[in-house]
Amino acid sequence: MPVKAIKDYPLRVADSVDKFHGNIMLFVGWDQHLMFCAPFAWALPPAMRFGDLIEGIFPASFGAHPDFALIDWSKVEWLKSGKPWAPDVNKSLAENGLGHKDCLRFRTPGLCGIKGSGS
Amino acid sequence: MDMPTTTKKKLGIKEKYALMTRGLDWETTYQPMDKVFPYAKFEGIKIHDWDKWEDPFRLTMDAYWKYQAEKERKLYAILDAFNQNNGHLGITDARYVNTLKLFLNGISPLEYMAHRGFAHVGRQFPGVGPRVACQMQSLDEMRHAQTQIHSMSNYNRYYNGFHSFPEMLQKVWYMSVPRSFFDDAYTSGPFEFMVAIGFSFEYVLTNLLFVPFVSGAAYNGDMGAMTFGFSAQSDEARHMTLGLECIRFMLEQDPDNIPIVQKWIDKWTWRGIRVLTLVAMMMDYMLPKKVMSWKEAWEIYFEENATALFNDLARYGIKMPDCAKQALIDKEHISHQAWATFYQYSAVSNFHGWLPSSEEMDWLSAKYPDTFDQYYRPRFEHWAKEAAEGRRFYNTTLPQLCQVCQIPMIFTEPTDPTQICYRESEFEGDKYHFCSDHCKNIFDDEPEKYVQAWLPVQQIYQGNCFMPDADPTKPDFNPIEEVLRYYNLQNGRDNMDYVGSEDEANFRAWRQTSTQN
Amino acid sequence: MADNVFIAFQTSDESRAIVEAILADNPGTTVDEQPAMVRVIRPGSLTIRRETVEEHMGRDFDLQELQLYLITLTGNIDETDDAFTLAWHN
Amino acid sequence: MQLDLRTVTVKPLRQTFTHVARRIGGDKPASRYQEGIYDLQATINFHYRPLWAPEYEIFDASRTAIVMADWYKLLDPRQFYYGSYTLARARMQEAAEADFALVEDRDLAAAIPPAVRELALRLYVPLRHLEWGGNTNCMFMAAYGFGTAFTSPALYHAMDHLGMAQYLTRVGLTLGNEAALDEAKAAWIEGAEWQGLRKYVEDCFVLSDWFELFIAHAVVLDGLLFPLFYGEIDTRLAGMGAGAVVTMLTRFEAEWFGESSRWTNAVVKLAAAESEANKARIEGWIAQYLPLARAAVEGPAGIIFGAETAGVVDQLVEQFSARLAKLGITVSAKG
Repeated sequence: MPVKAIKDYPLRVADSVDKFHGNIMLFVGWDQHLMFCAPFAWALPPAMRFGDLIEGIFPASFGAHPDFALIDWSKVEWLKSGKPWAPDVNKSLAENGLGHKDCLRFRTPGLCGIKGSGS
Repeated sequence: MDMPTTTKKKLGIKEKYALMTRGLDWETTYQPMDKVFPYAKFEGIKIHDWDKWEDPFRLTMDAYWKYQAEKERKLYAILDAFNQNNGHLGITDARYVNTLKLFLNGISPLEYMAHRGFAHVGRQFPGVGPRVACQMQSLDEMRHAQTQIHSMSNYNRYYNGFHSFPEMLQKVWYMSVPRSFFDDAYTSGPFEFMVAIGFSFEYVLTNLLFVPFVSGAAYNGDMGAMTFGFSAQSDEARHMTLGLECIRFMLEQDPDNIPIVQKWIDKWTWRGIRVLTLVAMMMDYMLPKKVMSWKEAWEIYFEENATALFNDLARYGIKMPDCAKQALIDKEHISHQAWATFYQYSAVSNFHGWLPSSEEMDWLSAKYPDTFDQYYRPRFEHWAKEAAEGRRFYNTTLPQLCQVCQIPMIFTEPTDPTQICYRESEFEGDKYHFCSDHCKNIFDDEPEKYVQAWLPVQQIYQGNCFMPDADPTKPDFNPIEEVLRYYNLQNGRDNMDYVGSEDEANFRAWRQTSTQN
Repeated sequence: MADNVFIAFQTSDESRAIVEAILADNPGTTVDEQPAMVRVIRPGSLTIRRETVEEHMGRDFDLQELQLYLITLTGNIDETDDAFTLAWHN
Repeated sequence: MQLDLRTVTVKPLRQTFTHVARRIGGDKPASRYQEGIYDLQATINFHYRPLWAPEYEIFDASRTAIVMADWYKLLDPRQFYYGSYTLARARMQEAAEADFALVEDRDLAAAIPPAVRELALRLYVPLRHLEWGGNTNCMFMAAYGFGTAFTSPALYHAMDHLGMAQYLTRVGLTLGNEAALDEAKAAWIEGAEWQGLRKYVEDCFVLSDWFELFIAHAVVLDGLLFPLFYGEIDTRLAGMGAGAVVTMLTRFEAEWFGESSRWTNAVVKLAAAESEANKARIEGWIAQYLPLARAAVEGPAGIIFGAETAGVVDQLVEQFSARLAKLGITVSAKG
């Protein structure tokens, strides 16, 4: 529904992609690992290889969890906007169809957080 | 003209107030009324007779000045005594002071916004009754902002984290939660503002903040906070009544108003509930001596109260908002989820973090038998073990935020406390993310408004949260340090763990000097 | 059963007298004492009568003086010179 | 363990807030006024544009043509924060209450010749509507002005106008009865002598520049009206047999104008001193509104001064011009 304003209401998108200096924002959450209180947010070059995200960025963000070292990345299940999705690690973010403010989740079967609590 | 000056009948309070206030206004003729009151109609609320407004409290200005001055005299006398006697050293523990940091940084500037918002509405309503009530509330809200600043000014002299509160409200990441709440209300039309603040802010929010939390402040030895808190809430009783009267007035004026009011009640109840997450954590985790759990406070001051209220409004066809069902589930979780968030992000927060002691965890288990041990204790115990081994967990990656409430996406599915709740909408080719169905609904109803949100994470990544002299191209550029500098947050003093902080060391040393020569 | 209304006061000599007056005039009222405050609760409605408060205080009392001691309340308000009533209309 | 906290001497880490220290020239003890005023209004990173005014940010300095490098230069010489404001008004209220009580208890109104009493009612009671108009205009300044240093005294000013509207209502009830209020309202709506004032106030209701509104109502109109009613007219009525009764019943208004002019004077002086452009703008507004206000107050003045009216009002304009000259403002009759 359009907003009900007294006169024409300008469209001012505060985080449109043109404001990110060539990067796109990407959100990634690790299911059942709520020790990280929320999904993470990054601004990344769309030409970045998806594998570099996992190898180059994830360790600094998710590495503090004892389950992280145990992840078998070939068995990880991915969701994009809540639907099953399969990345090609050797292709770029853009080639994987990832755009500005896309939201990914990954699941690590068998790893259910601290003492299995989902933490 | 016949003017008998003797044998005048004594006027009752209602008659007197009516004469003193009603009839002061008039229908303008040199300028059209629609031009004098330009904001009264665009929201679609139909008012046929402003005189049907019932004045809830009938305070004339002279009575207002008299009673409010009396309250101020009492309040400042207690404050002066508390400060002169080093009352801050009599609190249970300096951890407590961190609740006041949240208060001064996150709540007091909202009181100021309420003052400006009610000045605006107090100018714009065409009816004299509601205008006068709004104007008095505007003045009261200024009182609350200033008495809070004055009460906490003395804490600022001795503790870190208070020193730049107006700046921090406009910059620090989590401050966008309370701030966007108020910016949202302020930018809405005048009738929606009344529902947002009169109902959501006063009835839902401040009642939980100023009653059980402030009672907790007293329990922890803070006479200063108790005094300003209870004294403010005495005005809030008037404000809550105004909010309810405004809702009732709209409902009675025209049946077309009912669905609009219902929509606002739904929206603002949820907006208020989300902001209360901060208060939940203050009560369960930040008060060294605890009065009651968040859950208990919620049950008394929201569930019981709101049920009675919505039963009362049922005759107009108004229903309890759907979001209350989720709140019923969330009351078991939000304080733990919030404290875990601030614990891991305390390197970039303007107050200290700490882990609950084992006694406190036992108290939480007892208060939250269905959730704490199963979902939250393992997290805290793991962090305690890590910290003991020298690996205190600081999260240094920025979180995804909800587009509407702006809280990091920390909340879990109502049906599964181990699963983060993800919701998404698309608007004009862009994706937007939400923590809940209710935040998503709010966005979907007015997307043009919420796409403007100044989301701190997005702004940091755009490079908008650095000082002008910061140079991101320099090889030694440290983005986190630069963001803290933009926040005016003193790294190592205002932030990180309470244990080992300057606050902790000073409090201990000062207390010792009172027992030794 | 009717929903509860309540009113809470800061603890003080004056509010003690007000609470006593409420208890005298409103059978079925319960009192909930919390740190630095007292909350009185009653199903349906609750009335504070000026005369009764005056008896308990031993001096004149203007009901608008409630402003000084009050913390919070629920229910619809009706205020006259002689009585201050909170009620739910259901 | 019993702590004797009073004996403890602890050295504070800082004296005041950072933003206050920045403005008062370093970290030193600050007054409650300073801590309660400085930088409270947000200036950056607003979330949404108002649905009712999408052309502006929530707080927007461009809502007036006046330009200040620092809006916190417009300080209130009375140093009012909420507490000091309400205490000041409570003192005035107490005095006013005593005066009303004395007049009512002794029925002093009965001692006034009926014609004089009627004249007083004709003159003062319609003003309650004008005061409500003053309230409306000052609320606009409080709502849309820029910087707490200005907007908070604007709110006090608005509430004072409401208080005065209520005191004038009591003047009507003390010297007359409820019918006096109805007659006064009829005069305000239709009486020829009041239409100039009513038009002036209604035209103010639709101004969009809050500083212009401040000049038009709080400086120019009140600057003529208060000395007229609570000076000239009061003196004349006293001489006609009202004695001190009307003076007592309007003491609040007279005292208020003296006190609050310290604030309006300071705002005019500081804003004009900021730049030649501000000064020219303020002088232009005064030149525009002064003739209108003068004509408007001549209406009610004529009720009591008849043929002398022009002379009385000339004198008021002269006093007003002298007052403004002290603030660095040159008053010219035409703009």
